[in-house]
Amino acid sequence: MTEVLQHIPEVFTAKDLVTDQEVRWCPGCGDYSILKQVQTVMPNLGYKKEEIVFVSGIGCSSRFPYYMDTFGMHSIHGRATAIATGLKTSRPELNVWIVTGDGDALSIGGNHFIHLLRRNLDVNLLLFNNQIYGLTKGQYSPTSVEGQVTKSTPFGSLDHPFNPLALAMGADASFVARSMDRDPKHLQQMIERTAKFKGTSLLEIYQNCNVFNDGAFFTYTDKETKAGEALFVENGKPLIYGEGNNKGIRLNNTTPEIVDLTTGEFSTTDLWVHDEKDYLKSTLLTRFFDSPDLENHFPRPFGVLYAKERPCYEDAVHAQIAYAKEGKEADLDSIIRGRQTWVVK
Amino acid sequence: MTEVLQHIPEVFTAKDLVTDQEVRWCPGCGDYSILKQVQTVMPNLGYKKEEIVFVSGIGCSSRFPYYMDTFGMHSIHGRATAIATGLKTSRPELNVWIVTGDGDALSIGGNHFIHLLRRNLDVNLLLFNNQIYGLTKGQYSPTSVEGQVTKSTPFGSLDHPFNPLALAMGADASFVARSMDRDPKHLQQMIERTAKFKGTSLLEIYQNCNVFNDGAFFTYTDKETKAGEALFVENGKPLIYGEGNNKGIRLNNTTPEIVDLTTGEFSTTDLWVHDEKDYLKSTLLTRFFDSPDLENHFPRPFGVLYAKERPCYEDAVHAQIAYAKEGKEADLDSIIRGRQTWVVK
Amino acid sequence: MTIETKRLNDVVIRFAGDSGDGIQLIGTEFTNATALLQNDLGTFPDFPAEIRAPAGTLAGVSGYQIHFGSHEIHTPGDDCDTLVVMNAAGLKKNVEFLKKGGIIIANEDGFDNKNLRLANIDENDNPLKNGSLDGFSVFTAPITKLTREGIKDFGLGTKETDRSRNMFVLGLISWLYNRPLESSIDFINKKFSKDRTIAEANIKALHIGYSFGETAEMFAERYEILAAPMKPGHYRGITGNQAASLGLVAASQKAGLQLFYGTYPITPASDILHELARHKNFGVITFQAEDEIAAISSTIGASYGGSLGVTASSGPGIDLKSEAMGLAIMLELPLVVINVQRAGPSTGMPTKTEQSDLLLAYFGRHGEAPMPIVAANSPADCFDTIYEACKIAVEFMTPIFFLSDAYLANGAEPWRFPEAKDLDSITPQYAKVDGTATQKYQPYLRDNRLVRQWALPGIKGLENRIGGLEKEDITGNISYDSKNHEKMVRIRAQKVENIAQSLPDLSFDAGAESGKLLILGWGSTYGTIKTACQELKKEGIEVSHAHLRWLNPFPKNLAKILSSFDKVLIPENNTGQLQLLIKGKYMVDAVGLNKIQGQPFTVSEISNKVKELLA
Amino acid sequence: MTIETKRLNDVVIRFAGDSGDGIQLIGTEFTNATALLQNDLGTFPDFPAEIRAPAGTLAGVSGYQIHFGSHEIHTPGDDCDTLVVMNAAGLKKNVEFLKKGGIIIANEDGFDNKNLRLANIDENDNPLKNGSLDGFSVFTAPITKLTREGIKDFGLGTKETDRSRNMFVLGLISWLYNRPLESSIDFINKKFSKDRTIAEANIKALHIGYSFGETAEMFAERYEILAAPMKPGHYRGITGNQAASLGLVAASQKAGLQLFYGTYPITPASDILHELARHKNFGVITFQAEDEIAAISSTIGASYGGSLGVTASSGPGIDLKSEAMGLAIMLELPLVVINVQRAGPSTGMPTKTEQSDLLLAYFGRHGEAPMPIVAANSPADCFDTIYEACKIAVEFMTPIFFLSDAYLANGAEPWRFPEAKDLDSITPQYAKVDGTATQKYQPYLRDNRLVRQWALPGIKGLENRIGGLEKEDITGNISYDSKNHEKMVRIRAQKVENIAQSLPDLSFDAGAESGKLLILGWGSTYGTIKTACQELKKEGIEVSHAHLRWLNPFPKNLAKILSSFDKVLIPENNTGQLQLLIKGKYMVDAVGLNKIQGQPFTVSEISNKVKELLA
Ligand SMILES: Cc1ncc(C[n+]2csc(CCOP(=O)(O)OP(=O)(O)O)c2C)c(N)n1
Ligand SMILES: Cc1ncc(C[n+]2csc(CCOP(=O)(O)OP(=O)(O)O)c2C)c(N)n1
Ligand code: SF4
Ligand code: SF4
Ligand SMILES: [Mg+2]
Ligand SMILES: [Mg+2]
Repeated sequence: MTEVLQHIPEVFTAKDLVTDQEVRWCPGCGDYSILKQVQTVMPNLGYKKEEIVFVSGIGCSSRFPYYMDTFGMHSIHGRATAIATGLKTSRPELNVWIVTGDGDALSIGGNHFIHLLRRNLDVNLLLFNNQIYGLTKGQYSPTSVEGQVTKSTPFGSLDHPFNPLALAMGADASFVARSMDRDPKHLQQMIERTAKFKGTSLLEIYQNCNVFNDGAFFTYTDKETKAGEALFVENGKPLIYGEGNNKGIRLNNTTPEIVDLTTGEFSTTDLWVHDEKDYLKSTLLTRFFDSPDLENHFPRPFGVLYAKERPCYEDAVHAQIAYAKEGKEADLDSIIRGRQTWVVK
Repeated sequence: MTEVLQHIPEVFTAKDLVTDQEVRWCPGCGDYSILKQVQTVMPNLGYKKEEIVFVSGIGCSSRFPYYMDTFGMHSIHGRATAIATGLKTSRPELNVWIVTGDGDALSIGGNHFIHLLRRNLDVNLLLFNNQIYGLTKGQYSPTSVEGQVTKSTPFGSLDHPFNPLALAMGADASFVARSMDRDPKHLQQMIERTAKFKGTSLLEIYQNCNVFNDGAFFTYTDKETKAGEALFVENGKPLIYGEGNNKGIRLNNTTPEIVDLTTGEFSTTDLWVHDEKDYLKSTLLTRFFDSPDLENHFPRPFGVLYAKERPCYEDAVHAQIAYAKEGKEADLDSIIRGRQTWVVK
Repeated sequence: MTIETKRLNDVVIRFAGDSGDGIQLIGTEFTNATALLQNDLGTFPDFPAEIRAPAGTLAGVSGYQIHFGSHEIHTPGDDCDTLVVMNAAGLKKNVEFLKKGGIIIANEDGFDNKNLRLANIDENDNPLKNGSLDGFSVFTAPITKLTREGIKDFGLGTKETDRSRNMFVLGLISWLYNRPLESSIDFINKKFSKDRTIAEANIKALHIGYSFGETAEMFAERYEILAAPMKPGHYRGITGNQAASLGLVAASQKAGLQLFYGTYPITPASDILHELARHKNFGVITFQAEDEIAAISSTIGASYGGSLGVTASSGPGIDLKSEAMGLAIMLELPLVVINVQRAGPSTGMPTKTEQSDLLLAYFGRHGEAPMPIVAANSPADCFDTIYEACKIAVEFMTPIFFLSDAYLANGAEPWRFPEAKDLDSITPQYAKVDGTATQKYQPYLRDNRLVRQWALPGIKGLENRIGGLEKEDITGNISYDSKNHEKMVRIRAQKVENIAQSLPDLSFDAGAESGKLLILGWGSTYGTIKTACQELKKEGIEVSHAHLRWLNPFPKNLAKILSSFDKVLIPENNTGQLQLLIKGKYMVDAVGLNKIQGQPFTVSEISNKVKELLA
Repeated sequence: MTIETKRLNDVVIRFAGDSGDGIQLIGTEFTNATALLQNDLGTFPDFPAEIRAPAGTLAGVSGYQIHFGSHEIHTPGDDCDTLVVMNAAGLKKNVEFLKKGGIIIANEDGFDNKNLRLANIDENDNPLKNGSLDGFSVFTAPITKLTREGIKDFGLGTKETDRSRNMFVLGLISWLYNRPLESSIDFINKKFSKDRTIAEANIKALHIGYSFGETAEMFAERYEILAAPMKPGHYRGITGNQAASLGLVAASQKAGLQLFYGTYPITPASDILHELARHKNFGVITFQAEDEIAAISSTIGASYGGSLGVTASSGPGIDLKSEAMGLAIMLELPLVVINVQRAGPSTGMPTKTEQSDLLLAYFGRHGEAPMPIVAANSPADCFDTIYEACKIAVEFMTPIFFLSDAYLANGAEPWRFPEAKDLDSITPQYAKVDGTATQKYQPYLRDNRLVRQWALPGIKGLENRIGGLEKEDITGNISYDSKNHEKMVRIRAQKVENIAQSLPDLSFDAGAESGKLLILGWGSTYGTIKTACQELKKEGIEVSHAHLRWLNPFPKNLAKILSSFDKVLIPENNTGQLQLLIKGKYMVDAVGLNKIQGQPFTVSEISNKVKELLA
């Protein structure tokens, strides 16, 4: 098992990650960009190609593993999180990635999603959020906005959508971040942060489904509106956004307020300084979830909203096993024998 | 269907709610008190007995419906929330209660739990939290404390437990409250608030399983420790607790602090005043979840932590149906006929 | 050159091209026009895999086959007479389905170097040029260019312009087979009602396609297919999923019940959700749940509350519903479980057809948990069969399985639709309060068919508790009594058996009531078996055909029928599931004909097997 | 009065009392002492419903039956010779199981007015006094009072004191049947190692119970049962769930694999989790998942990573695992699925036994999804059978079903345990990197048994992607090709069939290889059928008995065996599930004997049926 294939290079490049399978997303789909950025970042993370495993559920997004020349499993709908939990628990040395969609993770897979976050295994969770069921051709998802007209809601959807990052915080996530398919640089940075964080790192990626939900995130990705609607947060930096960085956010006790930085009334020193490790403020940030149609709405935050390490489940499992092994020799005959035996001659 | 059984009284009393089934909980189980308080409060809520439905999953707690002489369904493990969703959506006029346990609601039923909260149907959700699987004889549950020794964790449990109310807040709950089996008066008040709130009202009840997890909540329920460990919150009132109300909690920007009210340095006017409708502060309250063994730990809050109404799913469903009915006559022949027909003679 | 019009008895046309080419639309509209001409017909849309492949590749090919004629048609046809292809990939993937000497109509612009490459064809090996199609009549035209040229005045972008190509093709083929354009024009007007320019451009493309046939001097003959002698009545075209949807609305209306449809999207069942969601004016509640477990659970909740509860899925989703089906069996509430079968196991081939969930329907729940099972045998039959399923569910207070499959769900045929007033009545078995009763209500008291009653919440005096634990006979109280358990297991089984008493005997679709060979079918093999029997008869071979709508319970007279034949052949799109049941239950050594290819049987596969057995 | 010691060949004793009375403990400890005396034995714990009823009520009665003797014992016995009851409810519920003339030992303090009332007995109708027990030898004693009196010096509270009553009873009955107290004393010392006072008090109670027998002048005789002539070897007592747990640890050790046990608690499977969780020093990972779906999914993840993946549940939980089993079938990874069957459907009777999930194991997944199935036939046999299941799973790269039931899981018997070194080897089918390979790794390349290889993540050169979509032969790439699908469906089925080649022929447990009547059994009916055959033989009635460990595939020689008998009888605790398969697959008109009462067969039920069939 330690033999080595000669023709595979020791260090790999993004190109080595490309498989021989045709990529089967619709032309123009945001998934292409995500694939590209993952392939770009992956060689720099310090893992060997053969240590990397991508596990996905079912959905357009979940096709992802077929296009990564690592180990991979395209499993069943909603269960990638649970499968990855078993894999990582039993093989903690592997570098495990989960690729999932808004339906896969938050609808059918909602339970495993929150339990994964609670247990905090050291895996990376890429949530491709396109606010629609792509693969089944366009029904609304648990992240679709209220009133959205889809195949299954011809009169508009009635469900109040999840705020995925807020849900994750409620489930005691240790790392939550958000990025978008159409900002390759930011996405790369976020993928890297996601990979390097020890614990379950959730990266929500706004992904355009140009066939069934085109433009769902254009407000945040389009040149004209991006500056005023997307708030890029960085640890230790004040919350600034807007055309020419003309706006900031300050905290009035527990109430966030948008302030104008051009009038002279407020300067950057008055602003809320992002602290990735402050659970409460991060929760507040995840709650910036206004519809951009609302008057005086808050911008949508992108970046690492929360990151605070805590013990990982698989480490505790193996520590307990190590402890048990120290305490008691693993003698198979002895447990087969048990407490009381007798001999028949 | 409108005939009336003569011997059933128009107005009912707690006694009318008792069924002919033997109550089969262990002697001393906290479930008895909860049953008692529910039966006590129920006649005052303004519902007819026959309009009330109790739906439960599986677990000791889920035996509840057998002991309430209303309509009831003892269903399958984890699905009471989903069953109630269908019932309430189709019959909005019914008064629907869900009875569930920490395993039933948060382990196998976690997904339906968060989706119910998100959709916000007008149902009442009583979560009997005993931090153990009672019915299956004592395995740890998703609310068991770390390190807990149970049948399935002889060396101590490794899972980081859920904070049920924080999870609910993350899922956009509109009402979260906490009470305990051993404070009948408070429990009655909370049941009443739960019942009267329009929307999914989650009441977590700390319930002692004296067989498999005896004393899990004694810190909060025992005379000696209760005052110093349980923080009873009321809307519009400052956060005060402790022997002789000697302690309070104030907010220093977003950071809560415990203050001593006996030194003269702080008075009740300095304290955090509970506002049920303030999402952020309520979130913060649900995060008072320290182990009582921790030094300088915060007390555990009881009462209505958050309550803010928002539209209910079933109302939206029926509004949409009403709207569709207005727009278009329901002519069965016309839809059978469809767009294009022809006649063969 | 004069163009002759040749009269044909029947024709099979297959359209193929990229998923982006609008092939399904050509197919559907050609079908509509054909239906209006009163031909009998059958269709078979053959989708690509569930996700879109890059345009032009083999994986992206979408197909649609229609079989129509001046006599009864029961299948979409085996091989086709005419193959219409939009690109090289479409040709490559479908030419195997073309009869010897058949017609190929090809968009020559779809065979440029790029398209050849995408179809994995060497640039120097263009099939339109390399002689490989010599056995066929090949007609090529630069359809893309002709369309661009023809509608350039509308000023549409290239993307929009090229989207109209399919209308050119529809026009051309309508000309070739003498179909009028009216219904297609109507359709275009409706579809693009918000953009007149696009509507007009499409209509123009339709017309130039039509004229192209007339003027291009390519075709020496046109074809005409007379109306089929069909039973008098009002007709429409319908797919299986549409028919099932309408059947549900109809049943709920006739039963006076609110329809609650709890589901989670999955191919090929989702279209029922899409259809029902449009009928909110009938008070229909469509609930898209968080998963299949919530879908069926919410539906059980609604059934408990007095709705007609219906839940639907396919393969993987049906697995997930099994635990809750067990609950419904214990609760004895009406519940219709729709399984639009697809090729398994696991994710399998989601868009392909298969009949491999029969034994799952029978046995896919722990414990002794029998459920009635019905299966539809044609797209239009989905209406009748699901209507019957609803009636039995409501009148026998039972969950019931309705089996369809991808082939029925997406296939279309003419439907002689009924009038609402002529539909069977459906009578809910409501519990009533007895004004003089001194006893409390007994939820598990039964009538002589063993059916208990529906006690709706809200009715005073009916308060009761039910659940999934074994219950005492009559009272419904929890019981761990050994003898009671056996009694209840037998009662639940007998209740399902009793349904057979209310069903008509199984009758023959072809052949005599006894003889050498019986073909026993179920589900979507119906049309193919029927056609095979007709063709065999023409050849002088007489076989009998009986087709099961009821799989559980089996018809009362099935044993007698089975014993009246020397041999029994059971064709199934699985490895022999009905066959096992027939052998096991009737000790009849039935022979299986099994095809597990995600494709329906062809007529010749059936008739060849018959000949082999009779040889 | 001298007390005579009478020698008996075998005895059946039943203990009954409230769940709080420690009945299971009396039973287990009496069993241990009996095992050490080298009697052969069988036990049957009969728990109350899953939840605790108020003390003293009928619903709260807990029972434990032990059958032991100086000859081979294969069942816990039908009716009992001696009934020991702690209270009125215990008597009322169990007196029907006492043989005519049998012994009753009753705690008279458990028949006071309160206890009578709780047992729904009229206060004036105390069965100990109303003559209703006249046909039995009744011995009563105020056990509660005697215990209180006897250990009052230890200063325990009433609750603690009364808890020692069971030790009094154990002492008394040990005296009556001449069992030494050593093992019980050992047990007490261990159990209460942290509280010497309680330990001493219990030991005292044990002794006074023993002495009470000696001195009370109640009993005219004591009984002695000699050691049974058993195969030489080392023995211990074991329950089915313990044996299964040890079998798993053993298999993982012999295979050199980490054991990953992913599960969710459920009666009666949970004890395997409890047992395995204690063996972390073997590197065993027990993962208590959030639900059964996560349980099996996480296990598949672990199997993928190279662990011996095992998941377990019962009825409702097995339903929930079905979708993921389909995935495991597609992935062709080793996976053991344990189903400790209980009485269904739905929640049913969770603590009661049944064999009603055989067809679920066969067909409970959508699509064509065959899985091998084995069933254990006795508590100790759970070890061998699950060991074999692990071996086949690993060596054939397949998910496999292991069927047990509540009766086996909780029942105990002596086990002649093996030495680790003598256990069969288990050889994982690892994929290796071929140093000279220029081709990439082909995940669905197979050996001649059709088995693919296990490609562990972490090994350079084996990178590959697998999933639930239909896969191309050899490469494992996604494929929608029709012919490929049929091929793969048949390969997956053939791989399961091929297992039969590596299995020994089915042999006979009794009788000749041909004849008038074969009893074909499976699972937990083994001991009862075997005993019935022995008893029939004594009566001069010769029948043959063959017992299936392998349900899928069936043994190679099964067809031949079946055809060698005039009649085949299949006794099952279900409505005839194996019977259907045997009829359907072999066209043998087997007769069923079916009992669906949550209780195992009695010997006489089997032998009466045999006599009926031979009459
Ligand atoms: C058990 C099960 N239920 C339903 C489906 C059908 N299905 C496949 S993907 C999908 C949802 C896809 O949405 P999402 O997860 O958002 O992924 P996307 O396609 O948008 O990337 C559904 C419902 C399935 N494959 N399995
Ligand atoms: C599908 C399924 N899985 C498992 C079980 C077994 N089971 C019954 S109740 C229960 C957990 C009970 O714990 P909780 O919900 O906390 O209720 P409690 O008994 O503590 O009130 C489990 C695992 C079941 N009945 N069904
Ligand atoms: S349907 Fe949407 S998400 Fe799926 S591949 Fe196409 S564009 Fe992407
Ligand atoms: S096991 Fe625990 S929760 Fe269950 S009835 Fe007994 S005390 Fe109550
Ligand atoms: Mg999506
Ligand atoms: Mg609990």
